[in-house]
Amino acid sequence: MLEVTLDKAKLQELVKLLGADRRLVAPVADKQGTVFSEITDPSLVCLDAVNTTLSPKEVVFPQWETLYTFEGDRVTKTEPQIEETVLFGVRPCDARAFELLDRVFTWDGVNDPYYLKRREKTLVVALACNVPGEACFCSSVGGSPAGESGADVLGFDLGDRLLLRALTKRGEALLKSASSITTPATPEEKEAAQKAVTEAEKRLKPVAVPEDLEALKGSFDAEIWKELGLKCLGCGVCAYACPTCHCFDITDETRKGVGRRVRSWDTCAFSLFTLHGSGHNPRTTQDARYRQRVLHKFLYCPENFGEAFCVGCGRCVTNCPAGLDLRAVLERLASMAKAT
Amino acid sequence: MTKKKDGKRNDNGWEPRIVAFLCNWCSYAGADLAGVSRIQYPPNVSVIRVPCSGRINPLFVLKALQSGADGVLVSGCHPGDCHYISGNLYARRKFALLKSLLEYVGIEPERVQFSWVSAAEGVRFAEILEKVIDAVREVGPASKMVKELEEVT
Amino acid sequence: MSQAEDALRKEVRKLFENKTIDLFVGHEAAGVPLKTSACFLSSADEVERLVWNASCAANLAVYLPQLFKRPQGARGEWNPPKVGVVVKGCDSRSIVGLIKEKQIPRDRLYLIGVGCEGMIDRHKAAKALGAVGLAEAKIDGTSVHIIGTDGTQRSFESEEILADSCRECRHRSAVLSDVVLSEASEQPPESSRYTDVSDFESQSPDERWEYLVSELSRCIRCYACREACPNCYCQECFADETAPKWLGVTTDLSEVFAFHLGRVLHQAGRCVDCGACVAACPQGINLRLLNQKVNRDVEELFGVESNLSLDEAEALLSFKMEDDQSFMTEP
Amino acid sequence: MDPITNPYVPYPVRIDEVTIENDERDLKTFKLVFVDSEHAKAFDYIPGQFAELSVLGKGECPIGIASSPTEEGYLLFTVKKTGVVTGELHSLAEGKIIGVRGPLGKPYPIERMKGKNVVIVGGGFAFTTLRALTQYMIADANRGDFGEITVIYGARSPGELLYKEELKAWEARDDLTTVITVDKGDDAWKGREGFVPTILEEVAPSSKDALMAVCGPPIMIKFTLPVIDKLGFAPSDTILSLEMRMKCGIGKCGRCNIGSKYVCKDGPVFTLEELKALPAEF
Repeated sequence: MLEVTLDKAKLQELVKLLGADRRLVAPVADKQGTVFSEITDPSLVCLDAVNTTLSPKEVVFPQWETLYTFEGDRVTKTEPQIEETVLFGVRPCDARAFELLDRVFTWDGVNDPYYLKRREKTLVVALACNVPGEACFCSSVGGSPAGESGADVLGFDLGDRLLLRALTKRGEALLKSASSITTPATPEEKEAAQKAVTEAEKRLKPVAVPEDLEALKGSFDAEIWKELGLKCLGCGVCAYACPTCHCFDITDETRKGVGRRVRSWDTCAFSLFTLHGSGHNPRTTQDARYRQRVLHKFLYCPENFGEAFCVGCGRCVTNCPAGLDLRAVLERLASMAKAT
Repeated sequence: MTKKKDGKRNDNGWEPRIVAFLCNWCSYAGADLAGVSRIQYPPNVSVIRVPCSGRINPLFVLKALQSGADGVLVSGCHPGDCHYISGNLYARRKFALLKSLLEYVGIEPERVQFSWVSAAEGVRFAEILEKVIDAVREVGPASKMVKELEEVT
Repeated sequence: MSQAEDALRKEVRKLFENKTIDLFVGHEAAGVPLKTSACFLSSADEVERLVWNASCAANLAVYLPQLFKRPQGARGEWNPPKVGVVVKGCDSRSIVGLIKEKQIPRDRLYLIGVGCEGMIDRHKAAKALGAVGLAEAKIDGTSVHIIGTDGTQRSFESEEILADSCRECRHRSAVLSDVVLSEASEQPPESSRYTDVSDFESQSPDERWEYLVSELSRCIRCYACREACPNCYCQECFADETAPKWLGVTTDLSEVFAFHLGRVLHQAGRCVDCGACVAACPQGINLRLLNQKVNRDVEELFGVESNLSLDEAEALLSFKMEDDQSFMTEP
Repeated sequence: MDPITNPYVPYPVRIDEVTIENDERDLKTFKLVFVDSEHAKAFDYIPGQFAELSVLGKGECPIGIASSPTEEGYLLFTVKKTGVVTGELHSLAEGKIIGVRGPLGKPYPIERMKGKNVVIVGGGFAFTTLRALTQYMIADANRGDFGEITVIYGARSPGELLYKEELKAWEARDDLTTVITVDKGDDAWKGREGFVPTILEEVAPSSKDALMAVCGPPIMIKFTLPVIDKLGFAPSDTILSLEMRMKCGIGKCGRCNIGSKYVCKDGPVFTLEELKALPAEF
């Protein structure tokens, strides 16, 4: 695959070229860290941070979107307007999350037209990490600071230069469109990229993740959930910041017979998530709800998709207002599994 | 939450839409009296009758603003006259905070107003309502809290 | 280990040994630097988990009501546990509120008052490192030393990176306690209070609106502010109700404003400015600007500072005949 | 985007007939007719499946399909008034247009039932998809595919029995055994009295070459399972249908997830064997 090098001084030019005929979404500095944001001014791009506060899943699975509008009893519009987008500066963990989300939104051959349309129209330019973030553990859940899954282009930060590797045909076309400001990568540069990755991998603290699914099943009634349920406040921070959490709600909004049906993020941590119309709630306690989130990711998803739905970005750890640490929970579950 | 695109609301023919929450015992009766006494008051008000001004949840007012009301008038019995002894006195504290908070966040103070109107004060009701409508007309169509839904084609 | 931490552990050990308490709620280290987590101890053997330092920002009152709910499936008589809690000024005020609102029983609580010198806002510390993450931190009394994931080092006096609410706090010591281990050494001057609100008020209405738009447009409706707040214990929040449906679920600005205005109005006369909502917000929204406005109004208009004592009625559960009504419209 | 290609868009259907089913008047059966015949063709279902009934402006609710595909030209849904959407549905008159999204979920294992005896046990208003199954099996074209059919159905009182006309018709037939019971009868009631599990034990249908389909309120299920076991029905031959809060109905939104199953797409029909392998979160 095509590999080119860019002088970092020309980063803004690159960003401008990539965004020439597309919407450009990239990390920018915000009040509290960095966030993915639609930009027109390339000088705002901020590639320094490892993890943005929220994941870029918003680009393919927005916090809310209109499924369709209606008037009276008639559905009036169902086609979402979705622009061609380049998502620049995504970390490999977040890019990998797209690949996992793809599986849900095409599961059993039932395609989600809204997600898929956004996904199709989004080119992902990822950037490998040289320094892990404060709660990163990607390599413990099957990822890597230079993972290629889910991205079209993967970049490596070589100090004064960026090495850009095309991973897909679309990525290659994208790089070709910027050929005026890049040069073919030299073997030395490729080696330097590899070295940076090896260094980054070394700096990641490994987390023991429970892999014995049968043993994990056995943890369902364990005391650990009670303890964690007491601590968990039942907010949606972890799920909303998580690049792979994808549960949603569908609600109607209407005024004088005209309205829209929207879908919006939702989370199993909310007590009303599973409340039946009859008043019955299968998950009445926060223990059960916290357990659901962890087991959905680390037991049910592996059973259904062969992989845990966690990419190790650590956002749930850094953002949790209750100070819950998923890494510690996984370590404990893994050691419980070993003990049985 | 941009300014209304609807031309009708911005041209000279625009008339404010007011939601009035009136307590059953005093202000609603006052409005009624204004009606039966043939005291003219502007027609651009939707009256919502509530059992007592103490029943007014600040969310009622917020919801009215979200739903496109240009102004909201809340009215109850004068202090001391509450049918339930003190509903309006508890309410007065809530109203003071709501009024102050809305102004603080930058919403025009003309939009949300509170008054006391007794069952015998038909004239007073008409005057207050007129004053509210004039004030809202002065500040123009609401935009800040209004929830916009997609245009349906 | 600090003296205060040592004293706390000793006290808790004693309470367990004397069978004064069945359960203790305190703070323990969390997975990331400058962050702690509530912990629930059930025996003297566990007291070593307790920490006490300038990162114990959580308002522990939020964790208490759940401990006094009859467990599902409990048959016959059920005795609520005796619960010990370590309390700062703000925790104790929230507990006063919860007792008054009958969410927790005073006679099943044992409160250990510890003087607070103000809690660190971890975002302020992290910000000093620029874009890199926070790898390590050491707190030694009031001095804080942090190391970034790239090795960058910075040192602060905790004063420099205090949470905004702590900067203005006038009640750093517990207002309700069964034992006092320490009192706060000093408190910010009266003149420091409500400075943010006053500054904000000096702007024009449109400037104020635009600022709040820029803040609230970042809201993702995760409800961390609500869940971290000890006052928000409603079984079903107005934001979740479907009949009537007060709010839609989107991040449409109108909905976000209505949610946050509704939220702070619901806190009126109850909020103790503990800063839990601000600390919980992943987006760093300046929620306190709204809460403090209502707090100041409550104080100025009704002469009540929320939840300082068990005897005083909450501002919105009481009235005076001569309450201000200068805001009312006259013909 | 049309409903045939977009799984979130409902088919428009007209309310053709509304039947009040019970004395409490909180159960109504809606007879729905597709506005577009193409949609009727696309809505190809088997008993046991459900659909999202959609009232634009109010929302959607998942309801089991009470009609059988052998009853051509319409769909039947029996809806209990519980919340916002069902409340609105109950207020709608004949002629109104609503939406139907589906068919969704896995049906009863009809193929497995063929050539076997089938025992149907239902309680209260959960009888809806069992009605569909029964109607399907006793349809002229299908009756020969199945062995003996036994239907045991109970409700709290005579007034709470669903589908009173069909029940009469079934009782009159000699190619199926229909046993109707109520917890407590009234003066006019001449039929059986007793709880469903008790009656099931009395009737004691043979488990040899037989499958059992059970649907009812949790309390009935709780007391029926031991009887089923006693009668010798294997968990793999005992079929239940779950209720769960749902939104999307197509295995995306995560709401009805229990263990590694999604009730909307892996159910609502499960064998008892499958349910036993799931965490008890339903």
